[in-house]
Amino acid sequence: MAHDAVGGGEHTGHAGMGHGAMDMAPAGIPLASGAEDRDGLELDVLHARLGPVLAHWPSGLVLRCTLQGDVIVDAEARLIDAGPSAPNPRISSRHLFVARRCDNAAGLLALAGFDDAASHARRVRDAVLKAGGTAHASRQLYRLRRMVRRSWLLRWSLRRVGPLTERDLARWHLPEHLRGDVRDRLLSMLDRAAQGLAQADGQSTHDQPAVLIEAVADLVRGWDLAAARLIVASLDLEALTADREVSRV
Amino acid sequence: MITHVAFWALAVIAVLAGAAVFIVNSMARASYSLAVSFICVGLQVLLLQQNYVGVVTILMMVMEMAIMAVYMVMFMGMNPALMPMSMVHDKRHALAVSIAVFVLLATGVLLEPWPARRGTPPDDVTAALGEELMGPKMLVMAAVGVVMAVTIVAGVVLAAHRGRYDRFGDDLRRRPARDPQPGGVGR
Amino acid sequence: MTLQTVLLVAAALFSVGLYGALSQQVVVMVMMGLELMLNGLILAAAGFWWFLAPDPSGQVLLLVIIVAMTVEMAVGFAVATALHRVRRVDMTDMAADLSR
Amino acid sequence: MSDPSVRVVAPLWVLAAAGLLGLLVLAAAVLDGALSARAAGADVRTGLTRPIGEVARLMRQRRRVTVAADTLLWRVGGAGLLVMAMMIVTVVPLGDWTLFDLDVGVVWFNAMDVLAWAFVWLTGWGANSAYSLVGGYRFLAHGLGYELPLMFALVAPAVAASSLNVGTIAAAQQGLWFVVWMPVAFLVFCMGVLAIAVWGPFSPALGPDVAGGVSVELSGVDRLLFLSGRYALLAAGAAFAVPMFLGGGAGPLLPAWVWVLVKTLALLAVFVWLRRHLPAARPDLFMEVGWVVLLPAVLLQDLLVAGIALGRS
Repeated sequence: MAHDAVGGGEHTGHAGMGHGAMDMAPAGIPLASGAEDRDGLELDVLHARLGPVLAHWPSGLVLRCTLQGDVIVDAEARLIDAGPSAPNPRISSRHLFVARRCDNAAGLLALAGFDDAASHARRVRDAVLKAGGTAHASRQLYRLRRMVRRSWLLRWSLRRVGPLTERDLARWHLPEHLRGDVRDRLLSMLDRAAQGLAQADGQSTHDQPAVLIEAVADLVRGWDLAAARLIVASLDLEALTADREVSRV
Repeated sequence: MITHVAFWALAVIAVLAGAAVFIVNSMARASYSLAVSFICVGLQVLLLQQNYVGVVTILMMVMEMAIMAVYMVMFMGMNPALMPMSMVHDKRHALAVSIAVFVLLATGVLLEPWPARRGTPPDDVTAALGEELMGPKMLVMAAVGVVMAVTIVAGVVLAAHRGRYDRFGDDLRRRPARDPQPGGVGR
Repeated sequence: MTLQTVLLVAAALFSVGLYGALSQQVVVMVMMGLELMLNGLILAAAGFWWFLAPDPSGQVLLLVIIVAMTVEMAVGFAVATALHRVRRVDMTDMAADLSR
Repeated sequence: MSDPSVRVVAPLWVLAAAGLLGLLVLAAAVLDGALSARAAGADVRTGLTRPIGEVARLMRQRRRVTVAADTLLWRVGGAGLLVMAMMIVTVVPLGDWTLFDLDVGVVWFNAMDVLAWAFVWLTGWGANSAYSLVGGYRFLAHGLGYELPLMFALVAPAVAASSLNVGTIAAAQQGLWFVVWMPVAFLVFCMGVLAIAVWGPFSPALGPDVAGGVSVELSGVDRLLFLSGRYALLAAGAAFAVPMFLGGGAGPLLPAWVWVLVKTLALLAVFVWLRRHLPAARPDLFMEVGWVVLLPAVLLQDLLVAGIALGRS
């Protein structure tokens, strides 16, 4: 659907960037130059960077985007300072797993503008991280899941955004739970948090399979900024554990 | 007295803002100075007791100029508006013609023996306008409606990029439609 | 505020608009000039109405002018978009050159 | 020309109206702070005092400067929302008193709410920052979706009262409030108010996904003006809904002006509460809804109202 704009976009990215226009720079900022866009209007091309520090954004991820209007025609992903985070001995990995899911869900909900649910998710996360809050936390999580599932406005706003089919998953080696659109992924995020919470302490939570950062860049191409932010947030990334060598930007 | 002062102040601002449209070198400033000019004229029309028309002028023109600014930014590409460069042709001729027109109009205005006022304004100007439009001048209203509808259709046809065959496929059966960005109703 | 002064202001607005419409090259700027001319017309019509014949039917003329402006804008934007899409030009001269 | 039930007060009362609007703004900000604090599980009292602390902080903050900003337009846009709200309030009768008894008050409201297009976009444009410009365009995209339904929603009460004067419309609701038999128009009107205040579902122009959108580079007094302008627009919109749909000053026991204030506060509280409760309506989705769903719905409502008005006369 949205990816048909991608075909040409992959190559036009940086190559065509403002050669003739470089000498014209009001206030030291070179003028943008135009390029083909998906609507055939030859809009100006803008280069902007998302991350590494941005609210509700996987920290350390940097997306260098080529924008036309607010549509991302090309993107290139990098990681900075990636490395395994030091494990916190006081919190079990299971609780960390659940907290991470809740945190990601809170970010996604905040990006979708659903502030109440986002605050709620943050409270669940805090309850999980505080040792002993498990019964309380699972009650809260249950309520959060019901709230998210029932909001028809949220369904309307997130459906059909960033759909991933079985084939897409295979192509980018993505884990199974990312299938569907952003809303499906949000629900599966919360479901996995609930599963993690229901497990006994001894059971090890299966390791989060890494998401290739090239996949992140590919997935946001052709979408507008708002949808792209939702898509990135819905990928449920672990902090700084994407499967790539460290590179500096 | 206050009316006179207000009228003159508005007149000066309206003309200066109108001239600024072609002087300032920023797209946003150009379109919004035109908006200011329109707002001043709308307020002057209010002073001339035609409340409905005056307020509608402000309403329409602010909206139009908001859109206008978008089009300016979109279509002026390598723009003269950020770079000070002259984008005019026949500047001198245009100036001469417009000054001549102004002199001609002004002489006409000043020399013409305007007739005395006939009739008095109705009590409720707006209601009178409405009754006029829905009564004796119904034809105007009907024509305006049709023209507006035609304009909407013509505008969309002229500006649209993708037709229904692009959206629904050659047999018009593809559901949901193939759009670069899905819409909110899910057609 | 007399009829003469109102009409003088209207004439000034009209002339400034005429200058813009004649001298500007970019389609959107030409439209701005036209709008300014119509702006002058609105003021003139309002002045005529108030000072000469304040009966209801005169106001209809004003409404028609406003409608004309909106239609002009809408069609103008559509034409500018179509021109831009088809020919990649936004200047009146270029559009004329290419049509030949 | 004007309704005898409404008296025009001396121009100096503008100050009182501005003060009242300021109080409503403060009430709305405090309520929002309290709701936010409650949702975050914090002490509600911290939320109550937060708006005041925020005002103090912004008053002292130094202005941020961006490269090649269009300062004039930026400042105009930032302060404009507050002016708009003030202009709307002038035509709202408070019980028997009004500041400006304009015979086309409804169109006046419409003309003022359209100014939001200009001011929000200008604020986004002036800062010369990519994120704020994206925010500005998002607002215009919303505008294309909500403005026409809003216009036609305003038509319904005017048709029912056969007047464009706000006082007359309020007086025409003796017995039955318009909200009862034109609920669609009322809901669409409320949506329009949320939209001009860039509030709740219509806040993608200020969205966290573009780092605050239009307001990203605003700081200090400019930010204060912009934010309080949003609250003021919410309050002014709620105040305007009272004579349009909620019977104006009608109500038992209390004097008319108290009823107007009570109704305004109630509607304002609902607006504020909605912000946290509803997800954002992204402009690309909302535009289609505005044209395909809301516009026909409001037109049907207008048709219905016109039919009833014709039958009653």
